[in-house]
Amino acid sequence: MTERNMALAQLEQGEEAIIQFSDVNKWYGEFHVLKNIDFSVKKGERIVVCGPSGSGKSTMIRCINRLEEHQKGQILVDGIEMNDNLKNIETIRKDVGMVFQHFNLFPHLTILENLTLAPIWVRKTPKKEAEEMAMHYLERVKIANQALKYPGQLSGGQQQRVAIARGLCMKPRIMLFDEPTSALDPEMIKEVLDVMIQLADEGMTMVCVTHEMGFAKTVADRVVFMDAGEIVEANTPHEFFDNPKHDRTQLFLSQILNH
Amino acid sequence: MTERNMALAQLEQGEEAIIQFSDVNKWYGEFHVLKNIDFSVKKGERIVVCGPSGSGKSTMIRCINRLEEHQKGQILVDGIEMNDNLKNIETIRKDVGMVFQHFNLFPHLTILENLTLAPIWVRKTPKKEAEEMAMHYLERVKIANQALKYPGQLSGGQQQRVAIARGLCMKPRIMLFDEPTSALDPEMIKEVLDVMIQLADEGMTMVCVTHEMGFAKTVADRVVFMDAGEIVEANTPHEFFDNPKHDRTQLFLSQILNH
Amino acid sequence: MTIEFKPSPSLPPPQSSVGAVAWIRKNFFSSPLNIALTLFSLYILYLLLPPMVQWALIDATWQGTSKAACTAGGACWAFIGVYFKQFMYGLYPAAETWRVNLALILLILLVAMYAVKAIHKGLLTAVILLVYPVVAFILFAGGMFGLESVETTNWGGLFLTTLLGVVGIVASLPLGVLLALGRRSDMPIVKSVCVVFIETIRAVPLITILFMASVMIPLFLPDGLNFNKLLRVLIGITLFSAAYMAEVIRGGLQAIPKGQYEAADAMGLTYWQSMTLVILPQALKLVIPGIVNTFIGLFKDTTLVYIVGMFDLLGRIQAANHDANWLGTTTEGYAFAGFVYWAICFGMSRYSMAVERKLDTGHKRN
Amino acid sequence: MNEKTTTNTSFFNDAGNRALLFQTLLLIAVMAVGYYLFHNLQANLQTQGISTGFSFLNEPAGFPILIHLIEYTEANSYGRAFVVALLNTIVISLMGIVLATIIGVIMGLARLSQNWLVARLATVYIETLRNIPLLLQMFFWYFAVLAALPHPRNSIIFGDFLLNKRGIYSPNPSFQDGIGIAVAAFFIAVAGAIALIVWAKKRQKKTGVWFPAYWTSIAIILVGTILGFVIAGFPVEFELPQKSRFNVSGGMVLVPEFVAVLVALSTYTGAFIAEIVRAGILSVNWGQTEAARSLGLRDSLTQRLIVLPQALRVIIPPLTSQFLNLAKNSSLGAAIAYPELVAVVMGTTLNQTGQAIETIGLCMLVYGSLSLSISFFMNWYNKKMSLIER
Amino acid sequence: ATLDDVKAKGFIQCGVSQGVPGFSNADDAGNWTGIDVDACRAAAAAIFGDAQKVKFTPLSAKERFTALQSGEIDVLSRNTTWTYTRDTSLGLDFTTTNFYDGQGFMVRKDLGVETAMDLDGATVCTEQGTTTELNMADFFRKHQLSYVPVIVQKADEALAAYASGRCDVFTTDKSGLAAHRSKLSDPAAHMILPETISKEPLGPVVRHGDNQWKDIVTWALFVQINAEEMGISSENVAQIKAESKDPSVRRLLGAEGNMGEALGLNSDWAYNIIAEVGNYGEVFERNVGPNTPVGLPRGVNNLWTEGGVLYAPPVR
Ligand SMILES: Nc1ncnc2c1ncn2[C@@H]1O[C@H](COP(=O)(O)OP(=O)(O)OP(=O)(O)O)[C@@H](O)[C@H]1O
Ligand SMILES: Nc1ncnc2c1ncn2[C@@H]1O[C@H](COP(=O)(O)OP(=O)(O)OP(=O)(O)O)[C@@H](O)[C@H]1O
Ligand SMILES: [Mg+2]
Ligand SMILES: [Mg+2]
Repeated sequence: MTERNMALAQLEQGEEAIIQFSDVNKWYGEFHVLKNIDFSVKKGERIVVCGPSGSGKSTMIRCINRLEEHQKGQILVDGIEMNDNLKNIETIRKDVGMVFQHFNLFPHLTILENLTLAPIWVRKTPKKEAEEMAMHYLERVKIANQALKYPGQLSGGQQQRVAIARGLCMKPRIMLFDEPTSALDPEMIKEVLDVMIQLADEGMTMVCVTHEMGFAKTVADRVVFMDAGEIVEANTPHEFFDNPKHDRTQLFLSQILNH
Repeated sequence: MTERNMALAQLEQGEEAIIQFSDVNKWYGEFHVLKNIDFSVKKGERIVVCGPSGSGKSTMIRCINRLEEHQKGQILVDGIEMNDNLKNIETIRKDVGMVFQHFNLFPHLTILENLTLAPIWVRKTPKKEAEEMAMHYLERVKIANQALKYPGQLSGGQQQRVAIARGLCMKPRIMLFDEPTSALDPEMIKEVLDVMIQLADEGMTMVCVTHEMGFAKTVADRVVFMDAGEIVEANTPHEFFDNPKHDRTQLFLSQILNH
Repeated sequence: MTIEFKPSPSLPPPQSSVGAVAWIRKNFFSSPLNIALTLFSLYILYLLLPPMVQWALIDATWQGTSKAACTAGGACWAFIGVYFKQFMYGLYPAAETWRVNLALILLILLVAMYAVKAIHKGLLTAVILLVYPVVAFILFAGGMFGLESVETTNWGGLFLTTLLGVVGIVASLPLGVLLALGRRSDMPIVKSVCVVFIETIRAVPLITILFMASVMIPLFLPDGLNFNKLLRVLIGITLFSAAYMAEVIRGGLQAIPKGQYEAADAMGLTYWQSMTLVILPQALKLVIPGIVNTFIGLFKDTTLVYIVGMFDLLGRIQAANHDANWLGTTTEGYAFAGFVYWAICFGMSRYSMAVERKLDTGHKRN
Repeated sequence: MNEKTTTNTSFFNDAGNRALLFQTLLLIAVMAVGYYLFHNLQANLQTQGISTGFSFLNEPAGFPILIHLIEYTEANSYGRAFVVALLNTIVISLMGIVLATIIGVIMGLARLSQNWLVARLATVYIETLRNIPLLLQMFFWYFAVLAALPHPRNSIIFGDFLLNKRGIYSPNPSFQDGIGIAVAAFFIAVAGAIALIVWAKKRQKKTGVWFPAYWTSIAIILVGTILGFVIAGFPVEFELPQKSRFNVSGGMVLVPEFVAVLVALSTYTGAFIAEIVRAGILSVNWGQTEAARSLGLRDSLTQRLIVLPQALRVIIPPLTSQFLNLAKNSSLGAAIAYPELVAVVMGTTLNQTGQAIETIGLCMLVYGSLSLSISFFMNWYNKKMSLIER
Repeated sequence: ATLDDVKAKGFIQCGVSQGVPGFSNADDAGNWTGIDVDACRAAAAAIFGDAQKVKFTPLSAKERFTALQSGEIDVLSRNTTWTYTRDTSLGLDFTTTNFYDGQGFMVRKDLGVETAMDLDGATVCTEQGTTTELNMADFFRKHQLSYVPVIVQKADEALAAYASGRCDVFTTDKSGLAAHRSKLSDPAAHMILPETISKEPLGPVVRHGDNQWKDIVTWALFVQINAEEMGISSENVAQIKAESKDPSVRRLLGAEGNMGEALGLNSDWAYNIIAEVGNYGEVFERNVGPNTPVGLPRGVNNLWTEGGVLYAPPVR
């Protein structure tokens, strides 16, 4: 837990933000999905984002590695601004790993090839080295024995662990998770959360959209609650769960915790 | 409840059966699906058929309006024998309404047209009259405001209610239901069962394959339990649930009620 | 006081509902209409089959050097025998046909090597697509390495048909991929260039494209530059099938879930990297049946080159039909050609159906 | 922190600029190639002294055309020859479409037949015709089958019809005075029939009673027309085909070129349509049939009211593209002397005038607009017919 | 210039028909023979001293002019009629005539037709894309005869249609009729009607604008005609060259002066033509003469001294 404490300490010292949203707005056609998002994440911080369906959670974190473009305001990741500049986008995507709800593994490649693809082609790592690193991460997600299988041969939980390992293989400074467990059967959720907790313990900067409140309580440094494209409340888990400020948050918590 | 009591009274008096299976056997190729079915339904009676999957429930009730042919034995519906005689089949189908698991509404016709199709083409009802009747039944299933929409625009529960109304529009003497709620989301099951209970209360002769044991207890006059193509046990709900005779029945009930 | 439930034994179905008799009754005599249909079909068979067998087999003549040898009144297969070499190779010099055969055997061997695990698939593909065509061309055309030169006007028969079909489909694949990607691009000019090309080609019959290739292309080339008619026709055929190929591939691209594109993007792959490493391998595999079907269509369409004066299999048969020694053997010629085309196309369509089924199960597993 | 952001924003790294640059390059390349080709063309045309333009369309054609729906002689212009050829293409396409659809529907249904033999025969038909090149089939019909018919001298005779290798000859009606009465009778009968149908529909709506209006109206039209002819005293004379020195003269004739193209096109396309029809019918859920049956609808009504309307939605789009293929494939008629667009314009006209660009361009334009209008129809139809869903 | 190209290539690319016996026809082994073929061979003999240095491109009637215009072939020698329009507006030059022909009709003997005037109501087959199509139309219009035109893509198929009885009449140049008749199963059952309905001077064609090339092809033919007139044949040419005292003969055979120079050729160019290909009479007899399956009489294609119209300018 030392790493975690260090991170918290840095947070308190107001260390420089690794992700910085300033007054970000985004529209889908006429529809205003993100409204004046002002928000920053410090290095080593673990953020959990929650909120009702359609509130813009996915959109927000997809803006961080520019899978979506915002139309107003500024997003800085690691000091680099998100704009049309392809070099910037490339640099940032190398540094930001992402895990999707539906895993999005490449079905035509083996697990090992899934993991080594980006290191080899983007980071230009020698193949051998990339494979060694991949095996290392596969071991960390406890799935090294499946390296030569294809994604279709694995269970959902295993696939999601592979997806996390794939993200880690690029040695990112930030990991984004978009509801990583919501497409999984209940028995498999735990194995994925365990991997994520382990990752959190190692001090990785994480932004995670999830409804797993247990996870939020255990690992989050801050919980961000969104509704209708706005950040309604952002607070430590302790404050957030026990003493929510907004009635909207209270309502949401009552629904989700009673479920 | 007067009608219902009358029906029960008739049952006790041994009134003539409206559906009569005598030693009915059916094979799919080499596979013996229905074995020596001997069974009768009296006018106004409500029968619930249950049993494990593949036991021949659907096959049996589909024999009643000859969607399936039996190969041995005799089926009399309303005194008419089921055989290759097309006239007989036509007469019986006019008098027997059927509701399917997957609704089977006609997607290219509006709700109203779905309902008036058979009255106009089979019963030769004037269009206006048919439409009035259709609206009447749509009101009974509480869906009159959707009359001009297409089936694809309705929820599952609404579609199934339309299907019931469609069956009723032919003013049948018997209604058959084949797992009418098993393709529905839990919230919608109730709205369909409510309609069916209302129908039962009005004294319609009903044969209903379902696993909704609550429904069986409330409305059934008799519960028929089938396994491996045979009728294992047929009894009043009271006897059936509280005092099942066969070990097979007990096993089945223990599985289904614990769920 | 529970009763033990013992399922009664399954009985065999009544004789009337199973077995050959029941099958025949159900399929042939289940209703008056059915009986009528059965009788009608039998009558048609009676009209067609016996005379056909009589003509094609019983009364057929298999040996001979001219129509005069065919006295039995049936098919004169001797005609096919005499012209067989021409039907296969056109006017390719008889002493040199081993070169065509060798190229074919080479190709079959190369393709068969895909089954060998130890060989690197990418390397093999590169050999087949880059090295093999050069070798095959040298073999066919000669004029090098002591091989006697054979002019393209002498290439013909099934050899030419196959050449046109295979080159057309292989060359149209990369072009089709580019066009498909272009059509899905969000750059308006790229997109419209591709759309206009694809839709124009698909709107006109192949024969107009071939006429363009054989008559109009020379007019568009600068003075002194001109190329071989075979090459021009190949260009025409390739452009034509590329437009159809593009649509097939576009279907495959559309079938790849959006998540695959996003995952590739999120990993920092560039556009071309994500296309070649992630999207296209999946999309192409998905559309193999579509590609095979395009190939079947193209293979049948190669017959049109006869109209612009090249002698493919159909052309050679048509020419042989005019031989004074063999007048009256047109039906035999067409029957032979029909059988060859049918066997190849039917075989391929069965293959594509098998692939489709295999891909299907692959998807379910995922 | 802000300084950092402004670094390395070179022009070429901007996604928007890159797209713009790439597209500009492409546009320039396309235009350059276009210009290059055009330039060569002009140079070539000039050195070879070939004139350009469409003025040749007004010059006398000088060549005969075997089949012409409108008046045409050798003295007419190339322009008129073009119209004649266009009409020939349209006629063969339309007739081919009608026949192919009929064949396709019959064969598609036959392949679904419960009768094993019928289904097998249909399968053999479909798999054979689909897998043999159309041109080969045309040659087969023209050079093998129709050429094997007897010489005009030994024509096969059915009543007033003659069949030989020069074609199928039938009596040619010519109308005399008094035909007006017969025509009027026909129209009156048609009007009556329509009125009957309207009345029957109204009555059905009101009382639910059906009247066999369609059969009755056919009868009315037939009887009415015949009556008209009787009253007018049969004002038609038939010019009968007669054997003359070389040929059969008089009467109407379908020449073998036409018959071969039509038969080959429609049987070939029919095989494809059969598969489409089969797939369309199979695509309608069996539950629909069961639901209709359990409502008491007869099988014929079930097909007509439930299965066919739904199958049609699935069938129409691929069917239109088959129609389109058929229209394009009619160009193969050029290979067996059927004077359609390609044969007359890209064949004879091109050769007599040497105007390759103009003639080939004209042909491509015609086929292009044909395709375009068919696919417009298809899109419109799809939009109209798509099932409404949530 | 074409000559330089040809010399660089080492052969002449010659456009011929897809098979008209006696004019240009390939046997099973791909060896070409015929009058039109020999016109190209003569040019090759003149340039290379080797008549075999020719490659042949078979062309349909429709493709022939574009093939020449585009430079795909160097000479078009494919029984092509010399007409005003073709000479002036297609960018082509006709060299000279190597066969004087005229369009005629072929019918089955058992029809009992004696002259073309009897053809009222007949069905006529011909090949698409030729002057034949137009002449036929003109003839029937002029004489107000009715007819049914069947215009087929290729000559072979038009013949097949005629042979199968689709038509009563087959029309093309008379030489072509004779050639095609030889391809029928029973040539004797068909006859060529006496009428000649058009003038069809046939000869090799070259691209417009290259006079040197045109001269070579033209004079290669003139040499053959002059040789016949002078009695020089492939058999006696060597002997005559050695022995002749006639200055015009000596000039022609290159024994005296260098007549080839003006054409950019060697002095023995004419000698080579005659030695390798023969004089016009030999070419005629070998390919289409009475002793060949085509069996044409010399007729108008005889020397002017023998009552024909062959009158070649002198080599002087
Ligand atoms: N590509 C798009 N075009 C138009 N609207 C979109 C698009 N993607 C998302 N939206 C809309 O934007 C809103 C926010 O979407 P988003 O996916 O960010 O929500 P979310 O909070 O992640 O919801 P969930 O919990 O369901 O994933 C939704 O109303 C959605 O319908
Ligand atoms: N058309 C058919 N051909 C062959 N076998 C069939 C056919 N229809 C049903 N069967 C078989 O007959 C048996 C009885 O089927 P049936 O549908 O009547 O069962 P069920 O009791 O309704 O089961 P469920 O609860 O799953 O609907 C099953 O084993 C089934 O596989
Ligand atoms: Mg989301
Ligand atoms: Mg069931």
